[in-house]
Amino acid sequence: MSYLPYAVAAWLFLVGLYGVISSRNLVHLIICVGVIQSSSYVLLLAIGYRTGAAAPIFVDIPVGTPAVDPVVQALMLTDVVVEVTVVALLLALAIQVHKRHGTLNPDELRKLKG
Amino acid sequence: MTRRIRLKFFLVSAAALALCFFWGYAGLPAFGHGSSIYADIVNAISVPQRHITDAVTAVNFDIRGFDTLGEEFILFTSVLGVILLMRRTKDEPAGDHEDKAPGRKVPPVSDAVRVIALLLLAPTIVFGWYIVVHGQVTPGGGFQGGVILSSAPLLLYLCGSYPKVRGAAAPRLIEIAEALGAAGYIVIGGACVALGGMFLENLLPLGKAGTLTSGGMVPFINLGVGLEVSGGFTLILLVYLEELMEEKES
Amino acid sequence: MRLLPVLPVVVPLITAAALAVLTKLLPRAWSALIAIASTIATAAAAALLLRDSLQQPIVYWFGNWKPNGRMALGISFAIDPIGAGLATFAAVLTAAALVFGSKYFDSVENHFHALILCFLGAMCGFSLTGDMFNLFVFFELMSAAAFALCAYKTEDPGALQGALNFAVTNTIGAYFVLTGIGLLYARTGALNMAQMSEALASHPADKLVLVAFAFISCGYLVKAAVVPFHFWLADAHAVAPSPVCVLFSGVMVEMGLYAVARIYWAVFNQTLHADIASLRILVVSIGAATAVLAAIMCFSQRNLKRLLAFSTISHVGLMTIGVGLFTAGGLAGAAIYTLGHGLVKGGLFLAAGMLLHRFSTVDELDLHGRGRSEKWAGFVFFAGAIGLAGLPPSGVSAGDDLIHEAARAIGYHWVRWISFFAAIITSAAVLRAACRVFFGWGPRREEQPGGAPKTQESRETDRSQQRTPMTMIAPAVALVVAGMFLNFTPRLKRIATQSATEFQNSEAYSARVLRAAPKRTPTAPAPAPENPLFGISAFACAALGAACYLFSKSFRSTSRWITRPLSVLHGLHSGHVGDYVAFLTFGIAAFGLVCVLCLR
Amino acid sequence: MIVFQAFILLFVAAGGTAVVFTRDATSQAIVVSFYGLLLGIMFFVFQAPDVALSQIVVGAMALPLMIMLALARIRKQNRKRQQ
Repeated sequence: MSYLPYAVAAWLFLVGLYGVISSRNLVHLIICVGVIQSSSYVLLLAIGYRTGAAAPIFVDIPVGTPAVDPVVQALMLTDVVVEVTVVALLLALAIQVHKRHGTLNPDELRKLKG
Repeated sequence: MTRRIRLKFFLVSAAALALCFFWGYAGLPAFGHGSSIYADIVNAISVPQRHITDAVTAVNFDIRGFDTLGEEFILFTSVLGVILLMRRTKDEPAGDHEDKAPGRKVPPVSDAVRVIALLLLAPTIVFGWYIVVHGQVTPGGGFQGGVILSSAPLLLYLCGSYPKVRGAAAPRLIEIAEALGAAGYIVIGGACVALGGMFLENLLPLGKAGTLTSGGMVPFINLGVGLEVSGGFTLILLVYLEELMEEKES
Repeated sequence: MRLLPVLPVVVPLITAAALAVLTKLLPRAWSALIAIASTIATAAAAALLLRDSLQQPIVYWFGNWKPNGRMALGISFAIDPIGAGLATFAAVLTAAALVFGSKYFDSVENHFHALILCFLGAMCGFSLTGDMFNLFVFFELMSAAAFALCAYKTEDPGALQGALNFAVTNTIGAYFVLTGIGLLYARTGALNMAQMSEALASHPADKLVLVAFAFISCGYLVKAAVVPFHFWLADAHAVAPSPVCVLFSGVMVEMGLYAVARIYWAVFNQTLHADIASLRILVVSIGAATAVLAAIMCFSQRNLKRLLAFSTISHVGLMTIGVGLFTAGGLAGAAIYTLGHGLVKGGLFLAAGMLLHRFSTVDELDLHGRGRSEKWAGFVFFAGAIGLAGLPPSGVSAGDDLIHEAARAIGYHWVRWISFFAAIITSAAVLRAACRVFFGWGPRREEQPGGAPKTQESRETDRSQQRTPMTMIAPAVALVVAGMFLNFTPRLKRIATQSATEFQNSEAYSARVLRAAPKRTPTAPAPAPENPLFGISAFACAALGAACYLFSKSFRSTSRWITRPLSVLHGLHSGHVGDYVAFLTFGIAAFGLVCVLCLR
Repeated sequence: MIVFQAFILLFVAAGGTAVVFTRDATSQAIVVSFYGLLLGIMFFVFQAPDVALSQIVVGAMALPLMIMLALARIRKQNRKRQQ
């Protein structure tokens, strides 16, 4: 259990990369980029977790109680925003590529040969 | 290269990459036993020094507020990018809905969906603002509340037809709201300098921890961010909807 | 003083927000003027920062969260001359691009100006910040603006695919950077570069630190477009609007190199110092491979913008060699090379934009002999070719002198021949294109089967202007002339060498950021002697090569034997996003393995 | 608690693999929204409520919606192309 989260993070990264490499549809490729992003969530989460610690919300618990790492959670929040914005841009590009080329398959998009 | 060569080539380099991952992650402290002085300090000072009970919001909007400024402008830039990419260029017919499939009548919205959507509309907006405003007290904040608020026009779309959505959520107005939200963040930062502090320094009275007015300028930043995020996401969804929905309109 | 360090980032961003608000209310001319005014204000603020940081490097803590002895809590700007100089250069190039763009597009909206201003704000923040995660946030902001700007001409099918390749590869590179930052945070518990450096210095570098260094520098090298990661750049440049290409080639690509140098010297130097020799071999060999391969690809291109894009990759390879030498001379040489190359390449891209504006094509063979009426574009092309070869007064020659001196000092004598080869080939390619377009020399058809196929380039403006307006000629000529005579600026090399020495002093950097220690004036080594012979001979060979290629049929036929490898090379640049990501994975895995196995 | 954490981690890994291996884009949009929900639950279990809320709102609502709208758009363009 002590290294399972890191293994899951590495696995998600590699699976996402495989998805991007072997994709035949641009929308599928963009979602695989989202899976690669989720590997960074799992890694950051595992780095910030402390066993037996409470969430860093001191509304009902006194300030001194041991709590999880809030800095890592702030990084993950920025990460979520980055993911949504990048996927929104990539989807807009994919729609326009389909409008111009009529296909979403990277193998058929031979526009920029050479 | 052909697909097969690419997969073989990738599998070899992926194995090497997995080895790098193993080397990197093996050096990490065991799961749950990490230690960070940074985190302990932030957990210790977020309530006494800033009267903010949600330590994550304290980091996000005060201690590392400049990151969140960059993050908001990432969203602002990508909304501009989506609008720019999806704009109607010259060689496209303006209204391209006259070529919809002949004889296929678009089914009207069923009354059940319409009632539920209307019933849900008001609570969603109230809940969204609740999350935005309580950012520094309980989990949540400008970003999460903003996204919930951006789902309100969709409920309107569910229960009505598309022109109502365009009427209620005029893209032009939302674009101004979004830009004001983003600019607001910088204006607040500049105001801190005008008040004699560094950029984004929390100079306002901190109020009582756990109340809505606690945390000095953090509630104002939260409002700005909530305004921008709700405007931004509504614009993105409208841009996607707008192109799609000419058909349903007629 | 409490606001000046923030101005270069905040002024463009708030102007972009203002332009987005005034989208429909403002006539187009007004929004262009506002954007240019804001860019000039940013350039002035960055120049002021440069002047101040020359005396005493500035440290600025946001939110007044100063380090309380043990821990740096807030985000800091650690402004030193190289960072401030890069920000100033970015603002100057953006101003030139906006002046060129004002009449260039006919259907531009305020969104274009707002995006370019966000792009500028991100670049200024990227070059000034002293915080690891803040660097990543500005990297993402720069990328988001660049993706949209690259695909601005949505009616051109190539533009969208180029932008998609660009977006996917850079985004995956960014996730490697984030993984590296996660590893470093777990090990050091800090996000401030100076704090991390001191935490890492306490015990020797183990595998985690090496993998983190490999991931972060590879993520930024994807943006710097060095060999295994360079595929996206040619596609993105061939299709982006010309004013945007000026920014991509002139300064965005160099930001990736700046980030690698900043990260090594600010964070990893105190712990990786022992194995600097093997790191040097690794980075210099990557740079050399980039310079050589891209130069060959550059000579075999027909599309002018792709030709200039590959010449950018080649010159970035030379700058990577400069940075990879890990000495003050090398870094100073790379900095001056960035200025010289950015100015000359910016002028060349604007000239290509003029041709596109006038003849609605940038294909060398289509433009055969048609450029005679465009006197100014011809001047810019020839001056650019001279500048790329590195004739004595040009910035590129000053950079070359410093890099060769630094390389010779540590025994890398072969570096001189790599930059000689790259300078000749790229300059010959530009000369060949210029002679063919403006003088009509050389064959009308292309017999070389190995060459790149004809790529269709849609026009960026609808009405084909008979006369190129002055707002398009002036910035191009100004940039090229500035690049040509950069070496005349007083004490350029001495200032660069001194600020590079200071850049590389990690102990002083940590002391300055964490404990506000005053700057000790380091003794800068004597600047490198001038070596005009190198530049002149490079240009002479380039001119000879171009002339032979254009006139003697036998020269072209003798180069038949390289068509076999050349077509393989062109096959690799397939434009397929899956190939690019496969090469990206291979590059990062190889870099990581070499880092872990050879270092330590 | 540890057992639950281990389970949720394995579900996330399986979810990621499932998202990658569903080749058809429309069904993938559904799988990705479940995956977003799974990530949200994982954040909740690992004591990160702020991120859980934003992941649920984004990963389970905004992202799949954008993908579905993009796919509808592409289908519409396909129809227009066939006419």
